[in-house]
Amino acid sequence: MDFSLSPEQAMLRDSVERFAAEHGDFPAWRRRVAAGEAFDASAWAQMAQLGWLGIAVPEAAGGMGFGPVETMLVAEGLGRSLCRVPYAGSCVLAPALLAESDPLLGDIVAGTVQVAAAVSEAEGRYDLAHVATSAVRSGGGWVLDGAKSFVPDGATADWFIVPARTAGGVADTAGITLFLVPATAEGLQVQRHRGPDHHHHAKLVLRQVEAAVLGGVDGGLGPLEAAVDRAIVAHLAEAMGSMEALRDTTLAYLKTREQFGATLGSFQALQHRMVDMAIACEEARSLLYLAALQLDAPAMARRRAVSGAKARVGQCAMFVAHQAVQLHGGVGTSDELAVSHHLRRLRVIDVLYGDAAHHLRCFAAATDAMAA
Amino acid sequence: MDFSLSPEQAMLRDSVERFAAEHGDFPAWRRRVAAGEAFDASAWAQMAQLGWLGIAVPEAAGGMGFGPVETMLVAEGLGRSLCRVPYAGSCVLAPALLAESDPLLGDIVAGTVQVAAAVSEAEGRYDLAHVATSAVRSGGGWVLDGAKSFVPDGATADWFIVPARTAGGVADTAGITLFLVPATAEGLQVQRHRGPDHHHHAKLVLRQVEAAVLGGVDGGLGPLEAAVDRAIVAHLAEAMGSMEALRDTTLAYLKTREQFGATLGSFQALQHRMVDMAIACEEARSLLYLAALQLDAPAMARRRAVSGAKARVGQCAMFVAHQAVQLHGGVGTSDELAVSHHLRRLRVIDVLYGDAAHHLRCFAAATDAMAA
Amino acid sequence: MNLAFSAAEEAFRQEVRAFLAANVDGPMREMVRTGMRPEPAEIQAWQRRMHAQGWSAPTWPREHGGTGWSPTQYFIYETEAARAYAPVQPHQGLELIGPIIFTYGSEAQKAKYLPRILSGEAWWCQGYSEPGAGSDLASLKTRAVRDGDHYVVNGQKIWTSYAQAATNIFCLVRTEVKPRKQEGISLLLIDMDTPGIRVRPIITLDERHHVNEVFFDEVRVPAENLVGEEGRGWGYGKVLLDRERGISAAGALRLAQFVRVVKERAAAVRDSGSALLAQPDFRGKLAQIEVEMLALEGMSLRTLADAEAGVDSGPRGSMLKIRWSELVQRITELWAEALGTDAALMEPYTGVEAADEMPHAMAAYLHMRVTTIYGGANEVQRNIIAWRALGL
Amino acid sequence: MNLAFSAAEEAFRQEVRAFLAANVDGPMREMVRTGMRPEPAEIQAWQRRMHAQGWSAPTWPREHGGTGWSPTQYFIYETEAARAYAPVQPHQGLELIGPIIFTYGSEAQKAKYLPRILSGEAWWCQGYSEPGAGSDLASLKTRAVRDGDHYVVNGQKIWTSYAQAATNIFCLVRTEVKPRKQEGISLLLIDMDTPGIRVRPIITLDERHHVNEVFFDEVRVPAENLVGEEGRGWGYGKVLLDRERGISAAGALRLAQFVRVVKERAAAVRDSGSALLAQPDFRGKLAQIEVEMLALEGMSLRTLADAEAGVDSGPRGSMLKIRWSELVQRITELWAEALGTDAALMEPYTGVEAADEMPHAMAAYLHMRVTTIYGGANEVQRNIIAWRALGL
Repeated sequence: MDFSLSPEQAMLRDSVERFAAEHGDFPAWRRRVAAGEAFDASAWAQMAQLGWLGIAVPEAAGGMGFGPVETMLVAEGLGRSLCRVPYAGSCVLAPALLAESDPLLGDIVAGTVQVAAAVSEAEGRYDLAHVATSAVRSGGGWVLDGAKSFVPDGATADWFIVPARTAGGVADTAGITLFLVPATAEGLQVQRHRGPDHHHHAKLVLRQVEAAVLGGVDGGLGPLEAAVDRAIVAHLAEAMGSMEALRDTTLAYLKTREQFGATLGSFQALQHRMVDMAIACEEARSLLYLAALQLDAPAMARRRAVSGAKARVGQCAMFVAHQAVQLHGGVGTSDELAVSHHLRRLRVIDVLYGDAAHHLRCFAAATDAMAA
Repeated sequence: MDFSLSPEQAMLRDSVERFAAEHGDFPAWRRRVAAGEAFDASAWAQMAQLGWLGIAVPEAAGGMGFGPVETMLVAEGLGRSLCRVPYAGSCVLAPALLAESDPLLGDIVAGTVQVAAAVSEAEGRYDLAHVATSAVRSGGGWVLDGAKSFVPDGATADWFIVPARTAGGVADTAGITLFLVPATAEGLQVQRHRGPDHHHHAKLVLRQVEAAVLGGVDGGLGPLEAAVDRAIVAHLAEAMGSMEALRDTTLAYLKTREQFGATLGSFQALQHRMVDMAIACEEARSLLYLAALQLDAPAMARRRAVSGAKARVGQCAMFVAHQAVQLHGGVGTSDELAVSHHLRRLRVIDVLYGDAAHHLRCFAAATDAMAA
Repeated sequence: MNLAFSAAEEAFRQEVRAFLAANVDGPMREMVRTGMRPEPAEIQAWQRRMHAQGWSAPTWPREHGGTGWSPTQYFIYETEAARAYAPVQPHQGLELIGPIIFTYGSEAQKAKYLPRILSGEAWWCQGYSEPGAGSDLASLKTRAVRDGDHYVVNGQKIWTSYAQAATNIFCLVRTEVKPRKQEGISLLLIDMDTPGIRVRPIITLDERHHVNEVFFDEVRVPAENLVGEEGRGWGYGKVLLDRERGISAAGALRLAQFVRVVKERAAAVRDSGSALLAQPDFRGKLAQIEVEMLALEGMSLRTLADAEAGVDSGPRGSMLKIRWSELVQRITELWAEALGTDAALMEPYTGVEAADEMPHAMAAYLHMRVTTIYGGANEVQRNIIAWRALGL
Repeated sequence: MNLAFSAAEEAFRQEVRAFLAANVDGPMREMVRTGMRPEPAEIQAWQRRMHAQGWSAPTWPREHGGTGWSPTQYFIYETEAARAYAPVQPHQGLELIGPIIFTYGSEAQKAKYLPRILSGEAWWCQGYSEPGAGSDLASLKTRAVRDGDHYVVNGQKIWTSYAQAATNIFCLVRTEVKPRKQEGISLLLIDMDTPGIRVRPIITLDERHHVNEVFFDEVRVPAENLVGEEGRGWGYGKVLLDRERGISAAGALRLAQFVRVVKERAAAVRDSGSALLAQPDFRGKLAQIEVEMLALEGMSLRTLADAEAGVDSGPRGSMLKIRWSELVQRITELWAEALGTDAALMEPYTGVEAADEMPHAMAAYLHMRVTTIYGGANEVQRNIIAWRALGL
């Protein structure tokens, strides 16, 4: 049992901290957003240069072949600096599904191609097994029909990973196959939206879209769940960075801001609130570690750790974000401080791949399954 | 719309306050409990003398013929002074079901007879319609078989009101008939228990018990629900008195008790907690009024008001009780202060006729039914 | 004790209902129903309709042009307005500065300002908050120096709602520096087109422009625009306290409209093929909020009844503010939760339009974060209750 | 980073498991499983078994008769003990006074007291709290005046756990009045059979007698029973702080046993004919607690790992205390909730016996109210974190 970083990991952490400090310049961030830039392209390019886009990609495919801990370290820095890049989807989720020989991996590592996962449908809400989008054999290939309700960072994606039903009923766990669809595919409509987090997301409508199978036919759900869990942990690490930024900013504000002739931090009720924010960060970090370190555990143990973390880190994050705004007062609601933007990003992360209510149910089911 | 008391009600309130002050002597209360007294007999006798046991009994039957407001005023005083009497069951619930001509009413008003309601069964938990106890015609009468899981203040009851199934399936709303069973009935086993509130409750086992019908055959659920709702409101009024006693005691303690060279009440975190206790009392009182004033409203409106109050007053009461103990510190956990006994009584009231979870579901169902 | 309305009150309810049915038009109804807050121009248009009906000022006495309604009538109006998705009236003129003017203002001020508040022509904004003060309002620094028959104002206000649309601003300014910071503060009425006033927008969490910074640079204000006496401006706000209770009580009633929209949404949203609203845990969360709203409604009714009876309702005004703001946050959180990832689609820029409610739920959730901060942060409200009502 | 245990650690786990299987007998297991807290005699009996195994002091270094286990070994032991429903060990001797004696005590004190703590023969109680002091421990008033080779002690202690069964008490007493109240305090070891000591029981919420008042009336204590230097007693408690973190971390693991009993109960309880545990809202409440317990477990593991690595884990000790106490309250509340009205049957006096768990759930719920008060009330813990860790 060991929660310490290896020397290499510690170096990576330091490097991420420098990166976050550099790209965390908030006025510059606001200028990029105001200019309508769909993601932080210069940060993305630098991440590619540093090799971070390939952290979760096998060495044989041009990546660094690292594990969840390194992924977590990078994602924390992204959260801390509010960096708007499609890291979890393109560099964590997609590489977990692509074959080592897939040439896309090289483009992902180079940052020249973005891959997004279109894993949810309106009728299924957050249930990955609820797949109504159909895939029918046509000639030597497949043709997809259906719609996907939310694709994180999907607006700038070059490729989509699309689960479709090749057998069974609409909510069956078997009979789901994963497909790779280029954004330019005939019959594919990409509806682009800006989120409250200033990430650019998408919805998909597929009408007779030709697509190539990714992995095996009918058995796509298991690999998809494993890949999504890796993306979830990356997003939780991002949330962690964001939460700690809020915690630190708020603490500094309490120490300097004066009201009624005293610093805000001298008021006991606010002190205790600040303490609860600090505890929430400790809880979240503990769950993040447990989840990251169990990504390679058997499915039920992984499910319990990841869903537990997704539910509770989300609750802790929203508590920290809400209290950060509250303790900043009016200025916390202004878009001129990073505080409000951290809240907005955390609120989006909270629903990515399932909200707290959904994951609490998954956690309970996994807990009961493991006890049985 | 009027929340003020009539002059007669104001007189009753003053009279109740004097009664509560007199019977609220806590060392004497502890001596009675230590002596094993099953209820506060002298208070009961005085209530009979004052006519309060007949407040909800029609004048024609020897009572005062008053309504829910007067009942509430008396019950608040009982709560404030932790008075251990079977008021809600014997003097509120039972009279709502007994015919005006029933001679039992006179005995209830005189305080010579106690009637308790045995309305719940283990399999049904808090669902009044879940009645497995059977009633079968035998000769000119009826014979009951079954078990009842909790009879508030049942240990000292002379009579029990027992719903039994005369038609339909175990959870059907129709086919329930109410019966009157004397405590001395052949085949009736009264299992007596002391509760954490030092009230003496009971469970019943009925084996071939002969009993008389109370009201009409098969249609007992409606009247039972209406009668139970009256008892619930009386218990909520009792809870209200108890909560306000805790609020006042705790506030006084914060003002006098010193720690770290200052009164406890000078610490902002404790001030805010105390404020939240005061708000909880305001919320509870508002819901209590809404419920009391809708006891004669149509069934769904009554259901919504009573279940809403039962759920939320319970939550407010437990919050106030827990915080009263917390703010008193160690001494709040000792049985030498009334604080701990108020908590224990409130905890019992919280489950009487259904806990917060149960009534929240009832409230939601009534809300939806009224909107439909 | 009873919850019944008199026959006259029931007749009044019918009158209100008929007026609202005839005057709340479709677009306005949809805007309110979906949680969009109307812009000043829309609220002013509504105020003109209320004015035409003779209902410009439901909380003012008749002598100043108000309806002279009883608290119960006001309660009935607000209940029906919430049910009909009617917009609110211009709050700052009607509830914040109007009553101060008719209580402390000169006859000339009353004649000049009140009619335009009633008709909806004037839009007032409030110059109280300053960057360095926060909830500690009295530590304000904006100075007004007497120069002949003018005051010369220099300084800065912040969180000024709709200053960009306002015709007038009422400002607390420091006319003298005194040891007790509440002294030496004066209340000035300032036309927004006076030279030297500059408005800078602040965009808030919900991506909307409703608050501003207002800068005063050598702004010359006629001395006749001073309300009451110089240096006594701090005390004039007290007249609002008693009124405020009744108003926040009625405001609580508007919460019900969020519950309705959450239910509509959650009935339409599918989770694994069935309605989200049918899930026991979602319905349970909603029921918990509804039952707390019922308590708030009860607190409001008691407060209105107290107002009707002329009885002091103690700290219940602060309690209503605390509970209302906590609940409006929870209900809008649940609204956004019901919409799921759809709530995260703030602004469509290609393809088909987003469904109507999409940005509104998220915007409402984000906007409502400010309710526990404004009007005296909830922490300050708790201090006030602790000090004034509990004697701590 | 990893969650794996070494082969040696896994072997140790097997050894612990085998010992527990052989030594936790049925009645003891049932008592712990149903949430009854064992009495001192039962804990002493368990301590004798641990002693026989050579495991009397899992947290002590070898040189003083401890096991010298690593934090991870201690964690493994506690995990297995919780799983096997083993009782706890005598806390006050082993964790509170033992380490002070072996750190600051004289050789004579070590020789006299430590062996009897290890064997379980001695039962210690703690004389710190006083009626007027509460969480402000240092304002204690019990006086000890030197008289030849004795101290004469007069005063009163309160909340003294199991003083009725104790052979010894360690007391903070005032030997000198100084301007700083933390100075002039000394630590005395006192035999409970010394004349002048009187124990008065306090019955608590759960109707049990585990705490007391202890009165000292001219109690003569040999001067050799002074620990360390006179007037420096306040500082000796610091040695416990670092130890405490690891211990409270391990204590968090015992929470799992309440979850197991709640699940057993809720699976057996019927609600309208089906299992309570199958209701989404009940299961949801339980899952919420379980996930927060998982977070607590993670915090504990990190704290143990820090202890293993000799790294300071900052305020996490106080955080663990806060979260553990909040969670143990919620889980025992849910236990009582699951039992419904059966939990309200505290003591049967006619008819058949109550089911086993009946009084235990209610007693556990009531007893656990004290966990947010004792060991430094949670409000004080939050003050400590704010001051020490956050610099507020």
